[in-house]
Amino acid sequence: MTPILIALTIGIPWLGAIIVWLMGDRREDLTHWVSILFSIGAAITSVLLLPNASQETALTIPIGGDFGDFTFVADGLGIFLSVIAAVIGSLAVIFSKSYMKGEGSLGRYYAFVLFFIGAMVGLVLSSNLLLIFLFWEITALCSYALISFHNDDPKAVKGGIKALIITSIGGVGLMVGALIVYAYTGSYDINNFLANYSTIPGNILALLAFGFLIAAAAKSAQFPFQTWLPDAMEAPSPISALIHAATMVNAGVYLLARFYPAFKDVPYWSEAVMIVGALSALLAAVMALVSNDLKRVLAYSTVSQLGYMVYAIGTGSVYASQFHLFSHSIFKALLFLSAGAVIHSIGTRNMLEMGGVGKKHPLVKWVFIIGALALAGLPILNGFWSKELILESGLKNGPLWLYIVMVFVAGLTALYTIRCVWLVFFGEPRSDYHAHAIGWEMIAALLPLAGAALVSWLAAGRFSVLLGEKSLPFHAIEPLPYKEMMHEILSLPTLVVMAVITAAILLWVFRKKLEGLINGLKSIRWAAENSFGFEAINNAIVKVTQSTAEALRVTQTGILNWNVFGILASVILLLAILVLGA
Amino acid sequence: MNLPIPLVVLITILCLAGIGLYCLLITRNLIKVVIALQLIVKGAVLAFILAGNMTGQLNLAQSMALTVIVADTIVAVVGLALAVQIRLKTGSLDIKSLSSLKR
Amino acid sequence: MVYVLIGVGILVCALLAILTRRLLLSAAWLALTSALVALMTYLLGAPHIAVIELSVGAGLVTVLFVFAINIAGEDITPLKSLIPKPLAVGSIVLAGGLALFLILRAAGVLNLTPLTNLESAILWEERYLDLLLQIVLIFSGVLGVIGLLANGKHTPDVEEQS
Amino acid sequence: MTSNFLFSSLLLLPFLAAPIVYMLGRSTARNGNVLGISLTRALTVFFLLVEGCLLYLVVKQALSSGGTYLLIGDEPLVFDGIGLILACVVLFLGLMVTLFSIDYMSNEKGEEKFYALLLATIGSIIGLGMSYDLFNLWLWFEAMAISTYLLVAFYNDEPPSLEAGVKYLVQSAVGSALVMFGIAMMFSQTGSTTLTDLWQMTSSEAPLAKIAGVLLIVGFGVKTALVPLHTWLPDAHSQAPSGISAMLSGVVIEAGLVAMLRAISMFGKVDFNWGAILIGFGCLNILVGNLMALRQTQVKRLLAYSSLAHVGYMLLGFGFGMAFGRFEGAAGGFFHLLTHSMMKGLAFLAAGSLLFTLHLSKQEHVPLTLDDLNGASRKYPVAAFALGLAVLGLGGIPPMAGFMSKWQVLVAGVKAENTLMLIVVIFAALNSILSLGYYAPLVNRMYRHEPSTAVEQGNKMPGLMIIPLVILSIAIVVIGIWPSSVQFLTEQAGLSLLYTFFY
Repeated sequence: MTPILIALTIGIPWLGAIIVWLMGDRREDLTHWVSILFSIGAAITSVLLLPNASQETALTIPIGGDFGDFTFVADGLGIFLSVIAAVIGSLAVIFSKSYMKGEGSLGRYYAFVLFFIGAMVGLVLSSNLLLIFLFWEITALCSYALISFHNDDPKAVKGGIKALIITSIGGVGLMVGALIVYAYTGSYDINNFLANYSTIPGNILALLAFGFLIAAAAKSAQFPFQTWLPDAMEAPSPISALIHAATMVNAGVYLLARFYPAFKDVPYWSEAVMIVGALSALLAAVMALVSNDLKRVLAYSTVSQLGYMVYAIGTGSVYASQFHLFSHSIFKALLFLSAGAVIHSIGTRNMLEMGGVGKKHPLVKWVFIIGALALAGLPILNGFWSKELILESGLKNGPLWLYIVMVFVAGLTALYTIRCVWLVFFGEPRSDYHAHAIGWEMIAALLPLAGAALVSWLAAGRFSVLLGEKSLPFHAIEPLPYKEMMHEILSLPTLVVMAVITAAILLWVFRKKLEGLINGLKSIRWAAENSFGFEAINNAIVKVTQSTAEALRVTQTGILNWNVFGILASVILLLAILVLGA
Repeated sequence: MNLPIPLVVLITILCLAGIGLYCLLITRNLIKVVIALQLIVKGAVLAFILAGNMTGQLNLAQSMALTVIVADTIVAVVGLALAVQIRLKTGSLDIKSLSSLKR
Repeated sequence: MVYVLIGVGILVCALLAILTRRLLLSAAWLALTSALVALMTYLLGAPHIAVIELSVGAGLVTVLFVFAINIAGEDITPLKSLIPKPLAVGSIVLAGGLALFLILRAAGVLNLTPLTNLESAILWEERYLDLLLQIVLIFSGVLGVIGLLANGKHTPDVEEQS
Repeated sequence: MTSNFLFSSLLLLPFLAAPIVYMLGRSTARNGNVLGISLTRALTVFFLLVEGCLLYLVVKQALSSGGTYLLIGDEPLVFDGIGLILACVVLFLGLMVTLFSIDYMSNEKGEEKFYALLLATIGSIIGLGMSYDLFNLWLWFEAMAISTYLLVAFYNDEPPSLEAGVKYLVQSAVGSALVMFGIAMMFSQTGSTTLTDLWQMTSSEAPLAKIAGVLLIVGFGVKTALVPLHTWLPDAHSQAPSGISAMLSGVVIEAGLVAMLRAISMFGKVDFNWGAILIGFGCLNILVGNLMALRQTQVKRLLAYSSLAHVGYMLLGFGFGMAFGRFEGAAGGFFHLLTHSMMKGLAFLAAGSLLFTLHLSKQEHVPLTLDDLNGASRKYPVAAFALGLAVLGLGGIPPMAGFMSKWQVLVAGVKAENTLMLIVVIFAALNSILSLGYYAPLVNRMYRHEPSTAVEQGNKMPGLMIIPLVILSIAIVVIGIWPSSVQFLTEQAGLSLLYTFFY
């Protein structure tokens, strides 16, 4: 049963992708409906996989040669992520029906969305590193194609290529890691590697560990690769919700979680992971605070929240990181989709031109607030529980100063969230926008997510069983019923965090009286608006490469004599090697 | 001055090839280019005969040298035809005027 | 000694062939080089090649050059070379020197087999495949020349000559 | 006896077919006989199919009775893995190119010469893969070169085309002269030119063999487009008719590489690290090829530069094979040779089909620029899709074949368990990403909404032109998701190559 379900969960969306691509734009309504049908099909099969979770290899396709066996394992971690991908994917597709109405190239749009869903499911269900890398690259390709979907806009094209290249650079880390695993253990299989990692020499294992960290950082937009995610916001909003908030960016965290047991003893690795996570969380939160673009605020907050997850893995709590990933996927998809609804209705992404949208779209206002409160980590929403779990673990297993940073970031999160909600939904309109109606498909996608953001934390116990017993054989994850979780969380440190969050909210409320203080932080504001110089570094690298390429073109003189000289020069070179070498 | 014969031939071959290559480097006339190629090939013919002589396989060397002559005569013919055609189309045999393809 | 003389002769002719400004003279010097090379191959014990080199290298190829030069015309305007001459000379000398050094270091003193058994062997002995392939070469070459000169105003009988 | 017959007919058929095709076309073209010229085209396709059947029979024969050896005079021809993979690649691509060229070349003068020379090129490449005698190898190589000179300079009214032809001819000729010197050097040492003799007679201390090896690498390297020798390639590839660009990039430079490998393989006993030289050139090729392609504005020139980079990947694979005895490397090199020939062939054919519909069919001889591609997908969905598929495959994006072959090459590098090679692997992988910097925008352009003026005014694409594009696209994806489907080819070839080094 499991193998069939796995094949279906990957195959249905891919088949849908081919069909939708071939259908093209001939019949718009049909294209919408076919895509919805296929995405829901994938969602159903992925949910059906849930009861079948097991650590055993479910499906093996022998490829032979240096490609190993393509193996799939439907374990708890994989199934949980594939359910997120397929279910949120189908909600995003449903949302798109209204959002993309009347756009051209719908076939291409839906084909890549469905292709992405299948690839994401494949990525998390596969246990062959080559296959993981393959799906990893396909998700990057889809992300690129969808970011630059409006490819008459140079900004979209640039953002897409930036995302593709940065995530692919991270991919090199994964690729080298996969190759090392194969070269030293003779197989691409993850569980085989986790059982035998101690046979790999220490320095090679370190290379592997840090290679995977680079891969994860690039894919999950962590420090120092975070710059691509904000620029990826040129994508249509459902894509931002699906790929750049709920699924693909989690792949990095997933990778670290999978391989944590092998790497935890590598010197400085855990510390590096924690620092990467904390730095990303901090920098992105500050940038979110000063940005005026609604989607960019959400993108920075995604980077920041992913930083929490990475930090959690560094502290050794894989469970907390995955639980936060679960919560985050829900509330961030909710936030992005409702932001998409607002943007679609108003026609701008600039929050300074909004204001008072809540009066026009009360429903969107309320679901956005639910998502925002979950993001801010207020009880009893799902974000509260998972963030507290991470902070508990950080206090217990990590250095104190990083814990303090993370608590501070929690405060910042509350601050930028409330600022965002305020600017968009409250006050008076700051420009004479015209609010268009919102389609029922959008509502249909938003409501389930809002509901889930309220109650998904109740599944914590089940979730811990799923991760602990039915997956991750080399991880130590104890079942954690939610009563126990409550007990663990409702303790003194949590009150500290709550105090910080309350202070942040008060800071916002009394912002007029604190202008002196805010002015004092102008230099930080300036640095944050310039993304702390990372954008400049990126541009410099691009510029150097391009000018080198341009300079090199001079060597193609087009003159025959110089061409012959090239031949002579290489003869001399090789003869000189002979003289010197022998 | 009593140089061994093979050495003399060897130096002749090397110089012949060198002169040919030198011409390829500095000439700007397409027909001169073909002449230079011919010079290099003459060196190769000599090299084959010398090699055959040194190993006592002269017959083999002769057949190979003959093949070389035939092959490179054909190359020369095609090269000349190209040069003629270029002259007819562009009115020049200068290599510098023949560098529209670059970068 | 004879070899030295011929060798020097070859090199002088070759140099003249590339240094002469007039193309026709160049071709003539090339023919003379070819003749001297033929003489050397004869001395080295390859009479067949000597004959063929003389007829093809000094004869046929020269005729072709004359034809081509007739059509293309003499461009005798002195042109400055595109590569700095010292660089050209330097790299040629360097390459030749390296090659000579390596060859001499590798082979030590070169030996000749005494030229005793100059049998009148059949050419192509045991190399039929090469012979067959030459037909292919000629075929391709002829097609090439026809193709290149297809629209030319003066279509000389170049292809028949080959 | 029958095996010899089959084997020799496999080698002879293209050369018998070429004059027939030429004569037929020649006798009918003068009168403007449409039937005759279509017969010429059909005959070319027919001969290629027959050649394919012969190849199949020879393989069957070789598997059952071991008839893999043919001695003509004292020149051996060996039908081994390398010959097989090269023959398969050249026949497959040749057939695609012929199908493609039927419409592409239909307005050109001298169509019959095109087909005859194409057949001759294919024949010489098949022979080149099987030749086991150094001098004979050179002769096949020369035959291949001479047949392609005219094909490069086919548009003999266009000065740029002639210019490309001259550069190609002169550089090839210099390279081939170097090869001759190398052969003479080896001949002077051993008195024989068969590869087996040379292999057995050279000892580990053979300094002259090293010089000969260097000359052979550089000489054959001109055709293979190793980096300082590559300058003819972008010109020739961009000026030749697109079918020929596909052949040049898809098999001719690979044939040069195979000739080089054959030649080096006889130095297996020489105590010199040939693999390191190949790796060095490989890195240089990858870097220069990618950087040069980055700022190009003409599609065919861009693709030509990317061929440099891909030769680099093959060289890396073979280098890993020779330097570290990594069998995967040699097999991976051949795998990349195979996939590159398909992907680059497809890329050139797809670009050519667009060039044809946008410019050539209107009698405009202008290059296809990147700007011309804007919005091409609307009007020419298949060609745009095929071009996108091909270049993304070249960039190493799964599930296209290029991903798998690059992967196998890099596997060998890591398996060498050598820090320097690990750096080379990372370098190659990073360069693969650099290549996305020019492939990805190219694909993007085709899916824009605003079409370029060229696309708006473009003609309809002939139906026959689409067939090879579709076949090649399918092949690329199938190999990409099922790489073991060609393993029997690549592994045999890898074994054949490394045999002289490690056994």
